[in-house]
Amino acid sequence: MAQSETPLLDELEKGPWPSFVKDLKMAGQKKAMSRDLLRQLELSYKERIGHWKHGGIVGVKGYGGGVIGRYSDRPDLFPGVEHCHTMRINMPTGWFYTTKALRTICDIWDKYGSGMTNFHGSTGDIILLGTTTNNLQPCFDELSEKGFDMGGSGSALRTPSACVGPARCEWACYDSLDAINDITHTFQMQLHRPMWPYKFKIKCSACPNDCVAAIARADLSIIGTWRDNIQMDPGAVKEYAGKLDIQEEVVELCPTRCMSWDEKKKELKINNKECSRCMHCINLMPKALAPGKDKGATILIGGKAPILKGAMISWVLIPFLKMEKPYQPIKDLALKIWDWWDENGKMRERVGELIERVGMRVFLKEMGIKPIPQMIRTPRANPYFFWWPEEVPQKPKSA
Amino acid sequence: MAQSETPLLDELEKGPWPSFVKDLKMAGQKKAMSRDLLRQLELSYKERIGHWKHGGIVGVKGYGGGVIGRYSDRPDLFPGVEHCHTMRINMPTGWFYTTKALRTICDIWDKYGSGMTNFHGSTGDIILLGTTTNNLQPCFDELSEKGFDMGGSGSALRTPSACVGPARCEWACYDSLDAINDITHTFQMQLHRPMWPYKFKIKCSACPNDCVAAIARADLSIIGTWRDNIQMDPGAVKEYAGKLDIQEEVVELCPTRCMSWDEKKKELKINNKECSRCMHCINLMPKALAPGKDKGATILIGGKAPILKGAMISWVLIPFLKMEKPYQPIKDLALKIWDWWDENGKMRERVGELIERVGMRVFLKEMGIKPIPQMIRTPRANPYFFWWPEEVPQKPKSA
Amino acid sequence: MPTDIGPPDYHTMLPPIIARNYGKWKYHEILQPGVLMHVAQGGDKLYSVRVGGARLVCTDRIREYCDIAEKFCDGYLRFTSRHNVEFLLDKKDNLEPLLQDLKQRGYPVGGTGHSITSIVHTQGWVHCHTPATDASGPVKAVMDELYDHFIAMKLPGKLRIALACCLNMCGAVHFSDISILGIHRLPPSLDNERVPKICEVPTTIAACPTLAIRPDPKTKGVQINEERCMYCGNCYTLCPALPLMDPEGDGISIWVGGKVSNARSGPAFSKLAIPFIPNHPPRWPEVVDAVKNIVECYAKGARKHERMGEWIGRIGWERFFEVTKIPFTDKHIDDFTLSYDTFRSTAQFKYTG
Amino acid sequence: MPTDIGPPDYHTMLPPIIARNYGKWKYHEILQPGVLMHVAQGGDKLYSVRVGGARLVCTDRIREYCDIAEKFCDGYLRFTSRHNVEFLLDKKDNLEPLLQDLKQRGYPVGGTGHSITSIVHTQGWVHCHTPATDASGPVKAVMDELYDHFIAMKLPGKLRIALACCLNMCGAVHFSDISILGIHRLPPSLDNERVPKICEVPTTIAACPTLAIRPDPKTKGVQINEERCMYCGNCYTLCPALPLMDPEGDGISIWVGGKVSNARSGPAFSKLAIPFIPNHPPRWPEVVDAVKNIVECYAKGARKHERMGEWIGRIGWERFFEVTKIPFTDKHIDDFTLSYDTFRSTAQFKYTG
Ligand code: SRM
Ligand code: SRM
Ligand code: SRM
Ligand code: SRM
Ligand code: SF4
Ligand code: SF4
Ligand code: SF4
Ligand code: SF4
Ligand code: SF4
Ligand code: SF4
Ligand code: SF4
Ligand code: SF4
Repeated sequence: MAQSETPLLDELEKGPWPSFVKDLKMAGQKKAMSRDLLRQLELSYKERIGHWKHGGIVGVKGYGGGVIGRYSDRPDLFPGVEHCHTMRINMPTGWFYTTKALRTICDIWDKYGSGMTNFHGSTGDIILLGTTTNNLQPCFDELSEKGFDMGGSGSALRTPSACVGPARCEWACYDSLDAINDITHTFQMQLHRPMWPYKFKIKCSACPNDCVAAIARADLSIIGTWRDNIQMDPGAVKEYAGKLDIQEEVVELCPTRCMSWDEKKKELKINNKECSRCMHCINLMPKALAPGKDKGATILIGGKAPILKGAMISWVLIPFLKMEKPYQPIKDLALKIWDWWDENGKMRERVGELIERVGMRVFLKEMGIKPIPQMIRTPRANPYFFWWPEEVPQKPKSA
Repeated sequence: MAQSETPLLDELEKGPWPSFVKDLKMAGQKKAMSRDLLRQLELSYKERIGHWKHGGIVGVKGYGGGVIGRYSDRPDLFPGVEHCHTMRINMPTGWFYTTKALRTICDIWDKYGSGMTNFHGSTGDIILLGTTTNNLQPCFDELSEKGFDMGGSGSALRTPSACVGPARCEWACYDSLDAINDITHTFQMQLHRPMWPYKFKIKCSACPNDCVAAIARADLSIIGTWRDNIQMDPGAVKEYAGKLDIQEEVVELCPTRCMSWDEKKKELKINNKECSRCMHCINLMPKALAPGKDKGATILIGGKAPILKGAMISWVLIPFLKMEKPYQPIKDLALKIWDWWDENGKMRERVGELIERVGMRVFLKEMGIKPIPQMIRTPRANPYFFWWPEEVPQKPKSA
Repeated sequence: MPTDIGPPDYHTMLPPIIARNYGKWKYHEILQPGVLMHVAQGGDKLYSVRVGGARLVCTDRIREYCDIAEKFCDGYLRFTSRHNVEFLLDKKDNLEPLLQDLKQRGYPVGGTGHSITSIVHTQGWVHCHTPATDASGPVKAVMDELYDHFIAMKLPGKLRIALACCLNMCGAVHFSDISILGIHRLPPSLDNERVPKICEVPTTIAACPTLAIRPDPKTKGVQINEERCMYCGNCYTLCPALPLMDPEGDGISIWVGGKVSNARSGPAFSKLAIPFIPNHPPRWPEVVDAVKNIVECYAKGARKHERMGEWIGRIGWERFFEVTKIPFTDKHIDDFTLSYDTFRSTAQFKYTG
Repeated sequence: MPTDIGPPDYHTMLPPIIARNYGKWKYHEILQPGVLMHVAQGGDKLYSVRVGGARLVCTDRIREYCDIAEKFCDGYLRFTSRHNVEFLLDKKDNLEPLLQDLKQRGYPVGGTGHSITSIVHTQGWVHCHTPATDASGPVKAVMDELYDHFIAMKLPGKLRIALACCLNMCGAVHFSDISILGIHRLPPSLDNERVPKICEVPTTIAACPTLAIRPDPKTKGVQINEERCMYCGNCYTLCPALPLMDPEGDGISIWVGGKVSNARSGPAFSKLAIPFIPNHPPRWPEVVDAVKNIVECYAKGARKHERMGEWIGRIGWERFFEVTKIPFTDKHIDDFTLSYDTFRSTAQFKYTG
């Protein structure tokens, strides 16, 4: 047998976990680009360094984003990946597919691209990984004809994403799929034509478990919650009593300690006024407990990765907002935020960083939102705070 | 009866709490300065504004500090307080006095000053409040003759202070009084001749209750602690069981939850390995529990008020240090810190701020102290960290 | 005159019972509010009687303390780290007579255990050049109102109050269960005729934490960007030509939930509760009411041994603002460097309102 | 061609049982690792089978998923927010045959409940221009080792691992129980012939968080103060003439204790555990060992339902470093803006070591 060209990567075919090397080889059977992708990767494994040049700007007609341009720095060795751009295709909300839709994508991609993909990218897009500049437009045209459109890239709205929500989850406090689908369609302009200081991400999780990790990585996070009492089925609680140690596993792990358990009567009590809706008790007893009936979402702002001023986690802006079609309040809020950010943000400044720079008080005033304690973990400890001119007496100007 | 000159302040003679107005009036019987001090204060009460000019530099021979110069901005109205300087006199460590010593101070102060004092200033000094520039030197000379010396002011070591410690407290883990007295005598030069970027404070509390509030307001805090097991008298525990709800008041409030209480046997167990020596259980049962036998102190660094970069609370530098005469390790550490701070600190930059500016890693390296997890509440969350050149391979310099 | 003799040797100031039992105390009990009994390993018993004072005292007051100490304590006494006086007795028989004597003279005995002890405070209009309020006056007014909490021990835990008359925070009030802090609300008024004469311009500029000060080439003085100024007064410390005291601008802010001890929870900064209360001398009624209200809510809501901040930690800040009925404003939301650490980064909160 | 048609309507992708019971689910059970049963209010039962995948997959792999879905699921399937595949069954009878089929094809079924699910990750050497390590390779190596934790649910709580190949942190790995993060350790190598030609100098300068970059008047390029550089690569994002990849300089850091959900404790950042492990392709053995060690210590030490960070919160970081035997270094101590908030401001700590 001929010696393998990729002895290092071959090592990654071993072991029980599915191997991307196998997939690269499979694609390489059909596509020179994937073959060279594999060979270039082998070189990276050998030299312990990447071999891609800094991206260039490529795209398709009418769109400002959606394509990540990529070129090999060794086209001499790997001509197949001289160009190797990725296309970000907006996934169907919730990542549900018919096999028909999937096969359509595969066929188009086999025709124009490397045959390699990411299902999915970590923003949520279908990532079609590797094609040439020439193929971008025809590939997109065909995808478009079959009902698929570009996702986001650049200083634009990024492809919004949602947890599986009401499609398969009993805890959904609003329709995360419909909300994201609606928002995405409403803001196609913002998604496809970069126009802002930097990127902007929206993610919807339909309950505080936050299965789409919105709080950690969305500029605007919409996290389902409720306002009234946890719904309880006392009979079902009793059933769980056999399987769980309700005192130890539920009551004592409740962060607000607002529950009590009567072991004799097998009765659970919740002081709902003190509950912070963390989901823990519901998570453990889905048959017995459920979110309340007055449902909606908490709106949080500012999440982002470390570039530039350090990572930020989203924080509460609106404790409770009803989330009902056509989602006008949240859309209005988004538009208002974008206007303000667009006007005041520096280049490459995420909205959270801008708020941090100018102060929440300025942001809240601009948004017309009243400050409330639910926005904070704790009030300020430092005495360096500002007064608005209209709040203080005017000093006669000194000569 | 003649109408009072101080109708507003007279209101503060009412009520059960001791009134400073009464004392000002008492002093005013003897001293014009105190009379005018009271009258000027009345004007401040009326106008709701202070009437002191920005201080000037006054002092006594051989000393760079210890006196706060103060002048009235209305000497026309209040000639008695045209000059009204305070002298900071180093209190006896622990604020213990014989009446003889106190009477001596009073007599001297009646002779040269306003007769008003602060017993004590919030750094701990005896504050002799109000004298003229001319009187400073003779007053100090007489005090000096009777065994009293100046405290600190300006960019110098400030008067160190200590909790009552072994003089009257069963929990003292080292001799806070002796340590402060010794340190103060050793560093007279640093105390009396301002020479640094800014002020520097040392405070000694002999246990984690921190009765001198060191952690909040000393650049160098020395807080007593122990290394071995809490001493327990099981019989005395049983006695407390009648008076306290040991489960609820002690065990459940232990921050590390390292205690357990057997209600039937009236037996208390402590998993000392997990104890963080918070003092709570000992505080509640002084007869039954006591700090361990292997005693010393935790050394903390960096505490300060908000000016300039925001307030800082001291943090752990050395988890455990034996505190024994002549306290050489802590003195060496102080000298090393001062050298480094003096060389690197900007004007009006406290040592905590300097460390924050250049990074703990630089400070620890300069001090020759090994980093350990006891120094931190949590490791860093941001990936913005530095490597020392010797830790990383050297890149060939590019042309 | 020799210099640098340092403080007198404290050993010369110790009562014999303390000198004898130095480092040999076994335990203590609080016999009644203000009265501690420390028992030595050898069995000696020391009685300490804590007396509240004004701190701003005259020599005759101190002489009166001496009279008392000579009568009952063989001429020894001490002051505490919070400026109370402690009379130290080695004979139990002297205790009652001492207490009687103190009562007659009108001195409050208390401040021990779960009580409110003296308010650590500063100079105010009595002696400082930057105060935004007086110190001794508000303290007297507040302590008159809280008197019953000094002479009794009926709170869930210790409650420490401190006052500082400006942001310099002498006394480090920022770690108190309740801190009363004088604040300015107007930028310095600028006197560019005097600035170049009496101030060092570069140091003045460097003094500003928010970089609000720039040189003014015209006058060789400075310009202040008033929008960036948060009235800290640090420039004034370095440059007398930038005063910022103002009768309408100045007043008091209230901060809560700080603590120093390591008992149970670690030390913590006080947090903003009330951004501003105007100065209403001589008795600052709104300040007194505000403090009292917070004390009462705490007394009612906290569990045994819970300090103010521990209570708030348990119920949450949103509930604190609800039960105290203190309005929440944009001032409460931090906007200082990396302030966003104080924002609520979780979907967990309680509804209030 | 019309533009802006947006994503296809997801309703067209929903299996009928889901369309029917949309928003009407009542509860769920985990029948076995990787198999969820959701019960609708009306009684319908949906079985979801979760299959781990490489994420970097070829079209034929996707077609194989389709084959399976057509065989057992009427041609419907979905992907999860962590890139697993889920086969959605409305007939329980199909469950066993599907599981058999998957087993034969070698697909791992699991990732539910108290297990380790797929590692969220990024591009690495496969497609990005700034990686400090590969993504898919280390992920494959780690998952091979942790395979048993994917197919079983034997941990105290969910354990989420994520990998990002540079500080840009695509995937937001900084909120994971364990994050594997590629880091550079050398400043950019500077090519001032190209800088003025291909980069916008002012934006490049503004890109540096530590202000390490200044203009270089001589070359019209830039100067880098190497002492201030912490290798974030942000300048390189804006200026290709400042590459900082280096075989010896680059490698992997490990961070622990982050979480996203609001369950019990709020969301939290991951914290630095291991500052650097060199890149040793193809199987990064030291990284694998490091992750495994942390997983094992957690499995052993944590109580039921405790996530990694909750466990560490209970035992303390000093104990974490002791039980994991991970050396503590100056890198662990924060020195970024207002870092001192992470210092230990209490005399409370445990001795270790
Ligand atoms: C006399 C004094 C030390 C001194 O050198 O002067 C002192 C003396 C004692 N303190 Fe203290 N503390 C003194 C200031 C402090 C301070 C500092 C301060 O308030 O500025 C603190 C930190 C306060 C804080 O956390 O904000 C302090 C926190 C404690 C604690 C911890 C209480 C807690 O639960 O947080 C204890 C333990 C206890 O009381 O159970 C304690 C316990 C004690 C004991 C019981 C120690 C002993 O065994 O003798 C003493 C009597 C306490 C009492 O009054 O009930 N001492 N104690 C100070 C009296 C001040 C006063 O006049 O009121
Ligand atoms: C007298 C005293 C207040 C009192 O009534 O007790 C006091 C009074 C002044 N302090 Fe203070 N400080 C006093 C204890 C403190 C403390 C508490 C302590 O030492 O434990 C602090 C907080 C701890 C700290 O140092 O961080 C304190 C933090 C300040 C600051 C802010 C320092 C900072 O780094 O944030 C300033 C501003 C400055 O240094 O320019 C300051 C400045 C001042 C000045 C000198 C005003 C000035 O700007 O120049 C005040 C003179 C008042 C006067 O006319 O008499 N004083 N000052 C205290 C000293 C008495 C004594 O020696 O016993
Ligand atoms: C399918 C998926 C949503 C989707 O839209 O794709 C999902 C589905 C469910 N999640 Fe989730 N979660 C999903 C990602 C997440 C994420 C996001 C992530 O990991 O990136 C989180 C936040 C993780 C974190 O905190 O770091 C998440 C935190 C939870 C929690 C909270 C667990 C905790 O104790 O912290 C629950 C509650 C539980 O499991 O008890 C939960 C519960 C559930 C339930 C039980 C909801 C339900 O009733 O159907 C679902 C099955 C859970 C299971 O696997 O055992 N889901 N879940 C995601 C599956 C990812 C995967 O393939 O492994
Ligand atoms: C493809 C993808 C990683 C993946 O393998 O899944 C990706 C890839 C890149 N990201 Fe990302 N990011 C991807 C999701 C994310 C996420 C996660 C998310 O969106 O939920 C984050 C963290 C969340 C956030 O935005 O804060 C993320 C934070 C970044 C950042 C740092 C942004 C910041 O404010 O800190 C950069 C740097 C930049 O913007 O210059 C970045 C930049 C990049 C670039 C464009 C490189 C660059 O510097 O120009 C990468 C192109 C790689 C390539 O050649 O294909 N990428 N990036 C993800 C997009 C796929 C998709 O559309 O579905
Ligand atoms: S975030 Fe809540 S509603 Fe959405 S899938 Fe997760 S558990 Fe269900
Ligand atoms: S949801 Fe969380 S806070 Fe509310 S009762 Fe349940 S466990 Fe407690
Ligand atoms: S700090 Fe400790 S040793 Fe010192 S007086 Fe207070 S309780 Fe006693
Ligand atoms: S000292 Fe504190 S941590 Fe230690 S056992 Fe007692 S209560 Fe617990
Ligand atoms: S707090 Fe401010 S005003 Fe009050 S004494 Fe200190 S420096 Fe002066
Ligand atoms: S008061 Fe403070 S913030 Fe305002 S100008 Fe002066 S130094 Fe700057
Ligand atoms: S983490 Fe960095 S190297 Fe990896 S894909 Fe994202 S930008 Fe590229
Ligand atoms: S790598 Fe980061 S820190 Fe270093 S010079 Fe570039 S931008 Fe600045």
